[in-house]
Amino acid sequence: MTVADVRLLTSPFDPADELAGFAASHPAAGGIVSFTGQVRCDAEAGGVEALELRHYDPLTLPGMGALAESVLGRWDLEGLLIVHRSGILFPGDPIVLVAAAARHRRDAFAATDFAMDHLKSESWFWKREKSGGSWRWIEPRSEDFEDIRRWQ
Amino acid sequence: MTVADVRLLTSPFDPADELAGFAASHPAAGGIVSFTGQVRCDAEAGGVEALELRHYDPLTLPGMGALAESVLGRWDLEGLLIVHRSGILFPGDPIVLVAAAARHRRDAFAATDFAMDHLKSESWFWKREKSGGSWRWIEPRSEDFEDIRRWQ
Amino acid sequence: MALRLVFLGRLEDIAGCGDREVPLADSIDAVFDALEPELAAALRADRVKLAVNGVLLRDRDAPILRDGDELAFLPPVSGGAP
Amino acid sequence: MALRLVFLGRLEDIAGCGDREVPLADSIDAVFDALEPELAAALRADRVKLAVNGVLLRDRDAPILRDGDELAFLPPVSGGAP
Repeated sequence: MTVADVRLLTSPFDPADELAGFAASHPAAGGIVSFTGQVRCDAEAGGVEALELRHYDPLTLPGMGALAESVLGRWDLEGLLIVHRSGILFPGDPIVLVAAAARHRRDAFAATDFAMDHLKSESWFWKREKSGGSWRWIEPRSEDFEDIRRWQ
Repeated sequence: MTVADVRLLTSPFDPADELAGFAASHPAAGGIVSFTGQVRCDAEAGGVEALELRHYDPLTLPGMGALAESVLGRWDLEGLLIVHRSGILFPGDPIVLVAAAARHRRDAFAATDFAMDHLKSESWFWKREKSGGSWRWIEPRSEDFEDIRRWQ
Repeated sequence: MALRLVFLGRLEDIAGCGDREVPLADSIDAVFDALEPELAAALRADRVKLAVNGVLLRDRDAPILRDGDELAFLPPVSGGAP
Repeated sequence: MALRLVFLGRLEDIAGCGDREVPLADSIDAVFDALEPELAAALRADRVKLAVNGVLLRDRDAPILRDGDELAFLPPVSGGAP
């Protein structure tokens, strides 16, 4: 039975290290799909100086675990990794890493895509951004709801 | 203008290292999707002892370059990486790495998925497997043609 | 005899703090009535969900409140990933 | 005055080698006629494509052959990735 590795981290992590370990743990998987989300650093992003993700302990990690279970129930995977940051992040910092290992690559693609859509729109994180020295809370985007509607 | 990094390698490579470098090169991308294909090592794979990929110099790398151009023309990407092995590979060895960096994750997912489907079914590689001490050539699978039909 | 209120996301700015102790009240409406009107209105908003001791309630009707309960007010999530 | 034939994939097993020099011939059919019948039949198969000097031909009709040309016979690809 495939067991997911689901972690909520309050300090920086290295997606390359995590992926190397994940690939090594799943030698029977022919394919591994990953998504890495990182804090953008560019002028167009409106000069975001920092980003803060807040979570609520009693709900956030359990919710990520429930999402992982639903992904494992839906696709035939050899392994599933979900790592998400909380706390203050700076441009270039990794925010999230999802990776799915499967015998067949279609399963790995769909599982990663589904997990990201649901992490983004349904997991218990609140985000605020700092620019020009002041913080402001980010409201949900309508695209996020459209993204998950694809799976319903 | 986004330029793709396309390489045909005849010796082993480390997908984690490649991905770390790729992510660092594209700080304006919010999301990076990757696919890593590796030689399976498990009993169910029929005890494959080794795998050999042959290519044809005048066509294989130019064909991968043309595929990369078509991917860049189709999605809005910050970066695209395609690395493919040729030669003899052993269980656990990475075969292929495709990674797409984009501002919006839907673009990165679709570009990686499309590139893999086309690499698999249209790029100039011939594969043979060694099991029980003898080599046999692998014929194309009908699923590969179904995979690319999705994009037409 | 107290309740702990937890304010997530932008509710923290309205409350002026991430959490606060308030006296035990009979009902959630009694809790709201004892707060500043602006904060009470923000907490009553349709899109704000309530979790009691880490259990998400499906709607707002009448959780039974006990001494030491933690009431978390959860505005719509804004996600982390790009 | 010679041509170089390159046999990819399983065609190598049938040819017994990855490449071979043959005398320059007028046409692709004349090249085939000078080969062992089993190999000629395998090369003539519909799904085998031909590239002359690294340029893939759309069909088999009459490439003009010159001294030193490289003719590569390409069976259907079997891909690398899982």
